[in-house]
Amino acid sequence: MSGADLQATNPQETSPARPAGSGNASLAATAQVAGAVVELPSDLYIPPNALAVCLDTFEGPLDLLLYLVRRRNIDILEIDVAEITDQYVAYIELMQASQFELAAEYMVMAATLAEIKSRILLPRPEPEEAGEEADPRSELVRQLLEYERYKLAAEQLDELPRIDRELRQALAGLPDRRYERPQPAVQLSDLLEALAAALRQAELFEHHHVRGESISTEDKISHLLANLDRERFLPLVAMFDAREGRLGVVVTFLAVMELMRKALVEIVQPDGFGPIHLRLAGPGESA
Amino acid sequence: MSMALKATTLKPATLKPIVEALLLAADRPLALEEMKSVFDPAQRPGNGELREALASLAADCEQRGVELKEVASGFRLQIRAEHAGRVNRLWQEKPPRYSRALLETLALIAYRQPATRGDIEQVRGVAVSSAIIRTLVDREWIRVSGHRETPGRPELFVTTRQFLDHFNLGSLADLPPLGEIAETPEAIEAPETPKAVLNISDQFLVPFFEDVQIDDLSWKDHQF
Amino acid sequence: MSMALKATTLKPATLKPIVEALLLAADRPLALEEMKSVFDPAQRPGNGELREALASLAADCEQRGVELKEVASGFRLQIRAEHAGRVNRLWQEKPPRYSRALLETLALIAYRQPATRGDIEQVRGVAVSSAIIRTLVDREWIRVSGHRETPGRPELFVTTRQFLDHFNLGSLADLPPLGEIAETPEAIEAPETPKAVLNISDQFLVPFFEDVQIDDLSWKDHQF
Repeated sequence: MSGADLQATNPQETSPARPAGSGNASLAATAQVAGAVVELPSDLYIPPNALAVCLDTFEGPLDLLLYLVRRRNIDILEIDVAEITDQYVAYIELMQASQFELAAEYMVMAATLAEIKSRILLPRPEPEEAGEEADPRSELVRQLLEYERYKLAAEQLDELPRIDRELRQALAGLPDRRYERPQPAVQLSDLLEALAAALRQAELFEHHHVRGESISTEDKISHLLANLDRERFLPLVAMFDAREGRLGVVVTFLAVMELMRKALVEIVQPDGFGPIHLRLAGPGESA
Repeated sequence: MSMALKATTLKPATLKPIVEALLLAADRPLALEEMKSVFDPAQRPGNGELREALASLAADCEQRGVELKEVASGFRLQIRAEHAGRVNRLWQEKPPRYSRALLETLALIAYRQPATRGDIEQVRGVAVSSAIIRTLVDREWIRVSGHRETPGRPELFVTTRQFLDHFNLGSLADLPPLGEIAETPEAIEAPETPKAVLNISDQFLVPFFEDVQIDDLSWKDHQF
Repeated sequence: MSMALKATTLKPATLKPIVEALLLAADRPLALEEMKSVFDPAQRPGNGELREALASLAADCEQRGVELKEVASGFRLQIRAEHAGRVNRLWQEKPPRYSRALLETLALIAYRQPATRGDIEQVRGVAVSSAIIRTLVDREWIRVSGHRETPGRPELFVTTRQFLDHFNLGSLADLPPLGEIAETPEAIEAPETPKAVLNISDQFLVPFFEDVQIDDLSWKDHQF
């Protein structure tokens, strides 16, 4: 990717010059109807290749979270989970809207964040014992701090002077041909063995290529919307399909969270800790 | 008889150029034992004499383009880092750059060894790519030292002497210290975040791309 | 303007260690022009200054294990002949070995030639280190035969006459067919999965020989 390529995709460079009807206009349109849109506009003004750059830049959900935390200059110990969750979910939605196959880890993290958020928001039963209840954020904070340690360690490692970059082995010539530096003896069989090994490896490589799972939050949202109707409450547990495995559960959960955030569904929990039900939000209530 | 033997041992002034010749002939660091092995038994210097010659050679190098360094596998004469810019122009290829994923994986193995892929994944929060492990094994920077006796018997990775040699280290103790716990955040050139915002694009994208110049990608090497 | 340029040129005392660094990094004779090419134009020394630095370096070497020699293709620092005997013993104790990565790279070039680094990386799944290519070129087992006309114009590597000589082959046609490699038990490290081995040859023979037209055998009449 050349600098010019990237520059061209930089919204800061291109958006002011864009004519009406392009990205900026659709952005404004989206803002006006916010709360009523189910999908992100497909003509988002950031081209997918720019997003790819962003995605490649993060080494996973922890790295992305760390970025979100650090760019706000917040102490990790004082994370506002609600805010970070929103930004995080916004980011991965954006990725999905641009047809990126996100690693499942990103989904799992979204679910983890959502869970922490809900535990903070939900009324907690009175603590009976003197023992303090653990902060639901503590595990996440621990993970972030631990990851950051090694991220920094990796940067320090990269800064060490190393052979073939800052340093080179000093070598002088040998005085005459008779004292030519001896070379390793290699038999043809060594060579063939190496080749066979390389080919075997290539084969493994080929067959172990993991395919991204094809459950997207977007599809799941459409699916859930199709199953719900305004008159009827459906139990939350009915939304999950065990056959989709862990990822399916996570994606379904994300989809529900997303529908709630956009006020497209209502959540009803008739009894204190009873089953949770969903139904489509009424027309007047969504604003 | 024993006097004759004594008489033939090498004087420090004689030893030094030999040691230099050995170091400049070998394309790898040389251990003391390797250096000693080239002398006839009668003339073979002791470790003390050899170290003395090496110290004297190191002092001579102060004014030279090379320096004497003791790394994990032994002693090496190496081009000083200050000449890297010009020296690297002798070759077409650029020195290799390693991805953050690779460096983070390597750091985890270096600091936590022995470590399994699972250990690395737990801290990094993402799957370890096989290509990275293979590259590290290929470079001979890591190797499998055994298996952890847990279900699946995962491979345990450790770093090698070649890793220490390559990164100019004498031992694992020379690695930069691992941060105890993350410090208070350094100032990140984050712009004033817009306050009330309506939707994702406003709230997230704009500030995101405001401080991220895609073409400079400075955040890639961000010091968090 | 010319004064400003003058002011930045390097002093002889600064030039000498740089010249030494270049000579000891290159591991081959360097012509004056090559040495000059690594300097920024504003700092580039003239032939006179360079020769002065070289003369001073040569004088310093009087007491050292190396000497400065001017040979046909330029200048080089070389081990003094009097140390040759001891230096040679370094390898009697511990003959160097080639890494598996190097052997795999060589084998892939032999069978796939002409091959780019990308071609090799594709099969091995790992970036090819420049050090490996350099070692193979230095040993004169491979050479660059041209460039592939794709973006980046990557170098095409082929094996040499010396490669054939070393392995006692009359021509590349004498290399065992790939299918045989997979079937020769001693060539296989893990014979417990013979089926997998067969699959390999099935899978790879075709693509491998697709782009090598046996009947044109351009490599056979290669001017090595």
